[in-house]
Amino acid sequence: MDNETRLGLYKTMVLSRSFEEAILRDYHADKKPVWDIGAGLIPGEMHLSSGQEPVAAGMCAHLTSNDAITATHRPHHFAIAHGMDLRLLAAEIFGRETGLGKGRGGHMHLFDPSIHFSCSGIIAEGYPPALGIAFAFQRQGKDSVVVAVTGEGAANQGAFHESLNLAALWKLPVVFVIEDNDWAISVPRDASTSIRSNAVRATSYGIRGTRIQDNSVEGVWDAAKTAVERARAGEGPSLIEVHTVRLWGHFEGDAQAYRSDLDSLIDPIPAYANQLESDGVLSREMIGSISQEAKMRVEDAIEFAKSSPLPSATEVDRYVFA
Amino acid sequence: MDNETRLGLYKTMVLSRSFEEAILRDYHADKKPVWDIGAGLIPGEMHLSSGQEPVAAGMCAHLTSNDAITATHRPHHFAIAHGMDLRLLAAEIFGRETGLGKGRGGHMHLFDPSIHFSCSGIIAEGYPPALGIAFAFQRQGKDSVVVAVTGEGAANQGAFHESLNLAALWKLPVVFVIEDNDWAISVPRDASTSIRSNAVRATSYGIRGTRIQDNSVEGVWDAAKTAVERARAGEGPSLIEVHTVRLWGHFEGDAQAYRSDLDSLIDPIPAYANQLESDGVLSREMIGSISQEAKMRVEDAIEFAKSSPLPSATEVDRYVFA
Amino acid sequence: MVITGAPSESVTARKLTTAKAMVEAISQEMDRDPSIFVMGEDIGAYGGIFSSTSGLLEKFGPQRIMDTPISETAFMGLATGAAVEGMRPIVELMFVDFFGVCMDQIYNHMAKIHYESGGNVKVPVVLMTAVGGGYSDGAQHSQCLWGVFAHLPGMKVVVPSNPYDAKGLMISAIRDDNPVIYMFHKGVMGLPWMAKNPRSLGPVPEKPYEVPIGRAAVVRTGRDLTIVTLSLSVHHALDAADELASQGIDCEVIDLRSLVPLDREAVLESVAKTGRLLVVDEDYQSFGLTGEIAAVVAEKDPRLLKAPVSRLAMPDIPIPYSRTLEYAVLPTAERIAAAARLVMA
Amino acid sequence: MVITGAPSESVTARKLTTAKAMVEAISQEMDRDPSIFVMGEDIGAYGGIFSSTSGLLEKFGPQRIMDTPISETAFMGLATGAAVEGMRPIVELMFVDFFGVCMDQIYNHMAKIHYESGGNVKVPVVLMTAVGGGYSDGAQHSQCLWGVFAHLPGMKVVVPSNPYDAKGLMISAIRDDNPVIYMFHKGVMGLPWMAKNPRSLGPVPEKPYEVPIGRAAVVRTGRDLTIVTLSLSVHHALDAADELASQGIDCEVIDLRSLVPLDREAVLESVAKTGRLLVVDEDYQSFGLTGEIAAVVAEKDPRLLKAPVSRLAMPDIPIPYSRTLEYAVLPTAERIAAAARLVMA
Ligand SMILES: Cc1ncc(C[n+]2csc(CCOP(=O)(O)OP(=O)(O)O)c2C)c(N)n1
Ligand SMILES: Cc1ncc(C[n+]2csc(CCOP(=O)(O)OP(=O)(O)O)c2C)c(N)n1
Ligand SMILES: [Mg+2]
Ligand SMILES: [Mg+2]
Repeated sequence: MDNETRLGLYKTMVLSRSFEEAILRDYHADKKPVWDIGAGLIPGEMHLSSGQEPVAAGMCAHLTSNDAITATHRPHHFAIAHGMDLRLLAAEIFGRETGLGKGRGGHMHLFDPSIHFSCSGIIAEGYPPALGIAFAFQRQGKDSVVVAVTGEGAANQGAFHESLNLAALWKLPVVFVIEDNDWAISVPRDASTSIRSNAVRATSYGIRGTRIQDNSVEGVWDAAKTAVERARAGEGPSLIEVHTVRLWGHFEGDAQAYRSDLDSLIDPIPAYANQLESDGVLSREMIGSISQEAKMRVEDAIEFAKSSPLPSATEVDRYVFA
Repeated sequence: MDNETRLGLYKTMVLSRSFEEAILRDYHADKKPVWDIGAGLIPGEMHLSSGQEPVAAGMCAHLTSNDAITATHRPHHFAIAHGMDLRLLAAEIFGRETGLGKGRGGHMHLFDPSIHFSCSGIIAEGYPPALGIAFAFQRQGKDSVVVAVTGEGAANQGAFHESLNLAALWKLPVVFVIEDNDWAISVPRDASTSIRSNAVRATSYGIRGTRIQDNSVEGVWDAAKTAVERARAGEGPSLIEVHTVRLWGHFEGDAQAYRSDLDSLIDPIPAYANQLESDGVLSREMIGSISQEAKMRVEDAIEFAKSSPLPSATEVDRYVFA
Repeated sequence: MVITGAPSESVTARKLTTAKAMVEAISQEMDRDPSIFVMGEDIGAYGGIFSSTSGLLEKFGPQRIMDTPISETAFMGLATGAAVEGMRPIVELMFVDFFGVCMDQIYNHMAKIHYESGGNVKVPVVLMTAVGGGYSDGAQHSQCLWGVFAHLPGMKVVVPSNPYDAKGLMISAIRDDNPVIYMFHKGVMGLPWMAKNPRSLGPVPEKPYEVPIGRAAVVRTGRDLTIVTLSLSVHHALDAADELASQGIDCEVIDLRSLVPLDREAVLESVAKTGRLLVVDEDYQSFGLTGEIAAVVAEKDPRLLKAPVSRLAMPDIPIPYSRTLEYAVLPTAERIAAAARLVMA
Repeated sequence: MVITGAPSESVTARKLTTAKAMVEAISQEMDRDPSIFVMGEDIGAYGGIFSSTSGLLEKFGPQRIMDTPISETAFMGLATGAAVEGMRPIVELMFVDFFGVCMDQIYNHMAKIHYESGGNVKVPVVLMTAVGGGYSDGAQHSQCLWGVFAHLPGMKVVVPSNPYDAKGLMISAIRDDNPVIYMFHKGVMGLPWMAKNPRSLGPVPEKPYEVPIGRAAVVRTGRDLTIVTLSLSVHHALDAADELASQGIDCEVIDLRSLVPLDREAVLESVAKTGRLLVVDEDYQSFGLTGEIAAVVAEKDPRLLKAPVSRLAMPDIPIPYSRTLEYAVLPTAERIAAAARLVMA
């Protein structure tokens, strides 16, 4: 793996983290003194992906904007790694008319046709539409692929099973990705899943299953390379599970009283920085400047969002029907 | 396996077949000259199980009326093998007030609490209630088990996946049975299922999976013995797939134009009779008298049904709420 | 409001069953637009359990006419995803009764993506599905359920009652850029193996044509009483109207044809004339179509009504299997006529 | 019709939030009946995302308070099967919006088995679920959807608006031998992290008691206009009524509390008195509750109405995320007052 690629992975992760740190700040900024989920410039549920950046960065490094992503209720890292315009993303999160969905969607419902990106707040229900996107790519003679994401909790939902079977049966160009962050809200993996590795479940569909055990962005990158190449070559779907980490709460406001693993969490971004530093790919200065540049882009996007107009109440019934 | 058991299996299969032959006769008897699905003494869809008797006979030989069955839209063989009163069964099929459901259910909705039997016309949706029955048995300190049945087509429905995972996770006393009769209406197995054997799918849940390749009632009996014993002993669920045969149409009236395998079908009942005969367990005379006795019981049930009163139209709204 | 359901006999002599009219619509549109494909259970070699796709596999081959596994969630989602990427899927849910295994894909995804995306994504899916009872198929295979789909936003809902509308509404549905649920009653399909109303065979022009979505048809004009209904019940209502005419009661019968959008004007115009309203529905009574139609009048002007509104619908009970029971709750012509006489009394 | 939602302050001084009242009901019933258990996502250690089960795990342990995988179809079915075998499950669907992934188990099984079995099988399940919006949770997490459940037969549907009813209806639901859907609005729970109506904290007797299912409550008496509503909207209606009173409009406010059975008498009695009807609903407008209530009057006697019926409901659009848009469609007190003034005009 060349240095440029490694640097790219790092930058993607940093950008994603910077974005979420800014959202985190602004999400909580105006909910005090009595914290109210519906108040402030960013109301509603907020599921942040910090800790899971290696999955998105590693996967999306193999994609272009002609490839598609179907993401989850926790979509930012994939949106950013896949190249979503930060301004449009931020504006949607702030509920503005300039957002991707003109403020109608919100952070769980991001649709960006320019990069074939979508997500859904319903567990595992992003998988089935991925089949159709892949089907269309196939019929249109494109070599594009779809990366379909869920969490490990979602892998026990019926849609998971139906989607893997149909994708395998019709040899659709989909890479199914499971982000195993050990938790589905407060329910630990071993209270939801009867086996240790969801990669095993690939067997049920006659496809390849891989588990990356250590939240390593390079491990993801490797597995993704094979899976994406196979899908592009018409060899059908694969399944990749990544053991990753949810650094923060399930959603903002989650006190995480149920969680005993908080002391042992490893943040993958500084860890990767250390690795790249000791490999001579990154210097302290570069770490600073990458972070700086990310922050500038992020703040520009946040600024754009905040200064954008809110949707007009009189237009609330636009876009119900095309 | 002792002779008595083998004879028992044979008798169960014959009784089931006799019953369905009588239903077949009466179902079509008064739909002519213009065949109308809604007409006649038995209207509505009619899914017959002939050819699949080995699955039910082999499984139910290990059960008592304290054990439960959740069956499918094709339920007769399991109902009969599990000991359902033929009169109440027939009366329900004829839509009479004396039927199991007082004429309100019909042949896809047979509920017999005395033998913990139920079924459903929705594909794979008999699996989830099976979990609850097993759960209740477990919590009530009983050693009863549940046999939950679907077809191979149903094994691609989400409910299948969710149910197996939850049963495995909570170690519920369920034996999941898949009747692989090669067809889901007109869709052949290889057009619906991405792998050859659904027994493989047991791996996804860390449970035992077995496939019986040859519609052998004794093969089913063997596999069932282990699975039922394990479930009773608190060792959790198992999966058994049986490669069986649908001798007739998906439902009555199905012309089966899509089907090219009609010439090669093997009827398991005469085949087993031959085997038992050559093993000296059955004689020609016994074959005759077993068939005779079955027919008598069946005709008694049909007679009971036909002479029973229809439900009263004024009572149509009884039993909506308890 | 359009005072015609079908063209006059002189325009076209050719008669088709509703099923054949649907198939013809799909076939002609598929000829025109290669992005259309059809998907569902037993819609290939079998031709659809209720003949909604007969012959299409032979004509278009397995690349465009695809049998699916029994995985409704997966293939409903497949339809949505393919539509988002520019294709125009027609997907069959074999019986509407099965919506419960895939409803999330329908109402939370297919129906909402356009809005959530601020209009940036279109989802042109036709979801066709068989509805209705009358042949003892029991509580899980006899429902209409259009009230549920019409209650939830983002989907158009069309319900043809005859071959002419079946073709025209199918063509409109396919050309529509929105998800359209197309609900066909088994009893109007003209199937050779099910008792059928004579009007399930009717004149259908050969050329493609649209029947606009959202416009009711006055299928019989009358002075005394407005009967608002749809689907198979249209025929029962017309039969009842014939009988009532001989008893001096002159009924106007409105075939809604579409629930979303709902042609409220057509209802109001008719009730303004007759002053009496009977709503007939094979779907469950409460919290459904009959209530909505009553409300349309009550919120416009209750003084339009010379008599209380009457509702004849499937009562709120699971649909019983036994014919005696099922026909005690179905809105038959006799029960419609009886209800109409009560309104006039 | 019962002219009281809660007991007078003298009877009980103790105040609980709605969430705590629900938990107390469950806890007291679990003490009484060992066959009751609770199951759902994050209902154990987390105590329910909306605090509907707080503290139950600590009290009853993991054998009776069970977190499930995210497998709604499996565990809804588990509830049904366990109920059939004599247990009394309480199962939580975290948000009602998720019904689409498990609806078949609910409406084709839980709801129909009793009827299909000719009354031989009972299915005493309580299905509790959070509903409603107002905090920018978007189109997939803000719906009420009770119209769908009330439309489909075989399930009772209760919708408490305050702590007193929440406890009493929960106890009635648990003791009922039928499946009961218990829909609690997030905004009435009295959660510390969400803006709350002051009435989400209210007097609740300590002893177990039942509030009968199927009986509406007149929560404010008035002469001029009947406002029929339920759930959080009751509070908005009461707030609007206070404002309207100062403008000389005297509103009667009916809290339906239960949709199945529906207390039609309570509606008719009130409208017979006031002659004017405004129906307020946070569920989608068409083919739902507002239509049903209008129909109740229109089919009884439209001459009861001195003015057209008015409906104020969530319009038929997916629920928008942005607060500006969401509050343009929610039935707030201001919008209720405006609608009421229009009816009186
Ligand atoms: C069908 C459905 N059930 C439940 C939920 C509520 N819910 C939202 S996120 C979540 C946990 C998801 O866990 P996992 O799939 O592991 O993803 P993670 O949140 O860990 O990224 C749950 C239960 C939902 N959105 N959809
Ligand atoms: C959820 C659902 N989808 C579709 C159907 C229609 N249907 C009834 S039986 C059947 C085929 C079932 O095939 P299989 O599971 O193999 O059982 P078999 O009929 O072969 O016994 C189908 C598609 C249904 N009843 N339920
Ligand atoms: Mg997780
Ligand atoms: Mg089969």
